[in-house]
Amino acid sequence: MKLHIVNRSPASSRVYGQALSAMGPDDRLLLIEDGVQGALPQLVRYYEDIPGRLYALREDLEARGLLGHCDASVQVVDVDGFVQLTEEAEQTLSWY
Amino acid sequence: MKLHIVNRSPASSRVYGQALSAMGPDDRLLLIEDGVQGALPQLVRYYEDIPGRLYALREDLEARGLLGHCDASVQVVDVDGFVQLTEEAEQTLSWY
Amino acid sequence: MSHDNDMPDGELLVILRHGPHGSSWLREGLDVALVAAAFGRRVSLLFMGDGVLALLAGQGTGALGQKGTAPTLEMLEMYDIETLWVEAEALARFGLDEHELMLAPQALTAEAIAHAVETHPRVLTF
Amino acid sequence: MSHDNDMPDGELLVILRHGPHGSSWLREGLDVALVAAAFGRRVSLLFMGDGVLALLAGQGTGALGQKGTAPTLEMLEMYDIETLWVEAEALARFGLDEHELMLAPQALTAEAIAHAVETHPRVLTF
Amino acid sequence: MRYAILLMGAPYSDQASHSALRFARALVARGHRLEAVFFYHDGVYNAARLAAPPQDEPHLVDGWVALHDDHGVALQVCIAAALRRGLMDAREAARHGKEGHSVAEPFELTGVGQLVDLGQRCDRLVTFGP
Amino acid sequence: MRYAILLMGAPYSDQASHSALRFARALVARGHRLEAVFFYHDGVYNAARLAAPPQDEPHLVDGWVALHDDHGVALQVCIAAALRRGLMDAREAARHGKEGHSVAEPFELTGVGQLVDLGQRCDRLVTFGP
Repeated sequence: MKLHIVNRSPASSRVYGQALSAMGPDDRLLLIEDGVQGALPQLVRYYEDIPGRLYALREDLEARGLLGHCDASVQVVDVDGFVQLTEEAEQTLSWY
Repeated sequence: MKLHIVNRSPASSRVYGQALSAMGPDDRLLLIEDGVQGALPQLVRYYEDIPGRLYALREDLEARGLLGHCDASVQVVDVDGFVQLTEEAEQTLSWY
Repeated sequence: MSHDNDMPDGELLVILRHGPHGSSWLREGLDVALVAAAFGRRVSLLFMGDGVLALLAGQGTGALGQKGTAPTLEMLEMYDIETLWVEAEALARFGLDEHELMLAPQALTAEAIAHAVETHPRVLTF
Repeated sequence: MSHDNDMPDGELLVILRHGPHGSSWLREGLDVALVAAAFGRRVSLLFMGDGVLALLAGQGTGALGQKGTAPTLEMLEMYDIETLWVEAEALARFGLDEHELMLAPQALTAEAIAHAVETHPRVLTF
Repeated sequence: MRYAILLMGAPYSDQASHSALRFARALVARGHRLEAVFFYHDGVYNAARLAAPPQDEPHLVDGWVALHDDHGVALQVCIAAALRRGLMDAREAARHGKEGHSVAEPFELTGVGQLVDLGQRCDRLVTFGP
Repeated sequence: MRYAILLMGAPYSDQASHSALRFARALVARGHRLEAVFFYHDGVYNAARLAAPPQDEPHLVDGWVALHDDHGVALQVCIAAALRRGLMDAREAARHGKEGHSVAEPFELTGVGQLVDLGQRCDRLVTFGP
C-alpha cells in the first residue's frame, strides 16, 4: 500500500488525474495545501473512484476556512496523522 | 482590442478558461511557451470560440518539434510578430 | 450589467486568481493593488478562479503559524479600494454563496468580466 | 500486461510529467535518473502527461538557443536505462502515435501504470 | 513606443525569464524604448550576483546587464519580494546586520510603486509569469 | 523509522517549504530519525544566507538550521541546481573567480547521488513539490 500526496486543486490543475492513474486498489490519497479544495462537496466527485481511501490535512483545511465545508466522505487527519499515514504506507508519491 | 498571452497547456492547466472568460469580441490570444500545445489539432478545440483570433509563437513551436503538428486554423507568428501584436493591441494580459 | 454606472471607471484592474496560504501570489497581488491605491490610482479588484477562496470567512493561520491574507483584506476599505468583484462561475464551482464571503463583493458573469477588462486601461493578473 | 516478465523489476521509477523547454523539470528529473543509473540502480522511466512531448522527434533549440533535453535522451541507452514507458492516454490526448517518438518506448494503460508504480520500491515524480 | 516588462518567473526553473529576455531584445530591435524590467515574485532571483549556469546555457544575469548597458533599460527589483528570498544589496545587508550582498549590479532594489509608475507612463506593460 | 525529505519549492513563493518543515518537526516529535532534507529544483533557494523575511513571518532558514542543530538532520543542497540559481559557498565562489558566498551554514552543496543514496538507505522518502 502506497500513499499518494496531492497538493493541487482539481479546480485548477489536472494533476489529480495523474495520481488516480497511478493508484493501486489499496493505495491511499492525502490532500494537502491547495489540494484540500478537493475535499469540498462540489469537488470531491473527482475522487469518487477511491471511496474510503481519501484523506485531507486538517491544518490546511483550517487555514483556508474549509474545515466546516468538508465532505463527510473525506477522512480528516492532522499532521501527526499525516506522519502516521507515511508509516503505514510502504512509500509515498507526491503529485504537484 | 487587447492581446491575451497564455503560456500553459490546456492539457494540464485550466488557465485557458480564465483567458477566454476575460476576452472581448475583438481581442486576440497568443500561445507561447508550453501554451503552444493548444495549437495541436487535438487541443485547439479549447479555443473554438475565438476563430481567426488565435496565434502561436513560432520559436516555441519549433523548439518543441510541434510546428509541423500545428492546426491550420492557428496563425503562427515569430517573436517579431509577437512584438507587432503588442503594438496593435491597446494592452496585454498574461495568463499563467 | 453587473457594474455600477455611477462609479468612475477604474484605472487599474488587479485580478487575483490564487487562494490564501498555498502560495505568495495572493499576497503579492494584493500588495500591488494596495500600493497603487496609496499612489492615488483608482483600483478595482477581481477575485477569479481559486482566488474567490481569499474571501471565505473563518480563515486561520498557515502551516507555520503565519497570519495569511485575511487580515489585510479586512483593511481594504481604508485603502479606498471600493470596487470588489468575484467570479460568479468560480463561486458556483466551489459551491459557495456570495453571502458567505467577506467584504460583500459583487458577483460577475463571464460577460461582465470581459467588460471589466475592456474598460480598465491597465490589467494585472496574479 | 504491458511489462516484460523477463526483465528484473526496477528499483527506481522516475516519472517525467513535463515537456521540454517550458521548465527545468524534465532536465532535473532526467538528471536524477541518469545519476541513479550511474550508481548502479535499475532505473525505469515513465513519460506521463505533458512529459510524452519529451520524446517527440524534431525538437529544436530553446528561446535563447539552449539545446534542450533531446540530446540527453538520445544518449539514454549508454546509461543502461532500458525500461522506457509512455502513458498511452497522454499520447491519445496529443494525437500522437507511438511510432512518431524517439527511443521506441512502450505505451502503458492506466492499469499498467498502477502496476509499474506498485512494483518499484521507490518512485520519484518530476 | 515605450514599453515595460514585468517578470515573475525564476531563471532556469521555467521559461519565463528566457521568454522575457527574448522579447526585450526583439522590442529594442524594432526600435521601441524599453524603460525597465520589473522583477517581482520569483522573478527577483534573476538578479542573483553569483549565478553560474553551465557554459552551454544562456547566462541570464549577463543578458539583463547587457540590456541595461546597451539600451539603458532599468533593472528594478521589488525589495519586499527580494529580501524574503535572500536577495540584498550591500546597504540592505548592513541594515540587517549581515555582511556581503547577493544582488548583481546594476539591478536596483525598489518598491512596488515603481511598477505602478511604469504601468502608468509606459504605452505597454507586458507580463511574463512562470 | 529513517526518513528523508525531498523539497523542491522555493521558500515563501509556495507552501512546499512550510509544509516540509512542519512535517519534519512532526516526524522527529513522533520519534523518527530524519536523516536529511535534500533541496532540489527551486527548493535550493531555502539555503539563501541573506534571507530576511518580515518579522511576522516564519524564518525558514532558521527553521532548517534548528532542525540540523537539534536533531542532526543533514541539509543537502543539489550543487547543479544551486549554482545556476546563484547559490554558492565560498569554495565554489573562489572556483568561479567570485567573492563572497550565498549559502547559509550548515547547508552543504552536494550531488544528486546523495538523493539516490537517501532513497536507498531510508525507509521513507517524502517529496514536497511546489
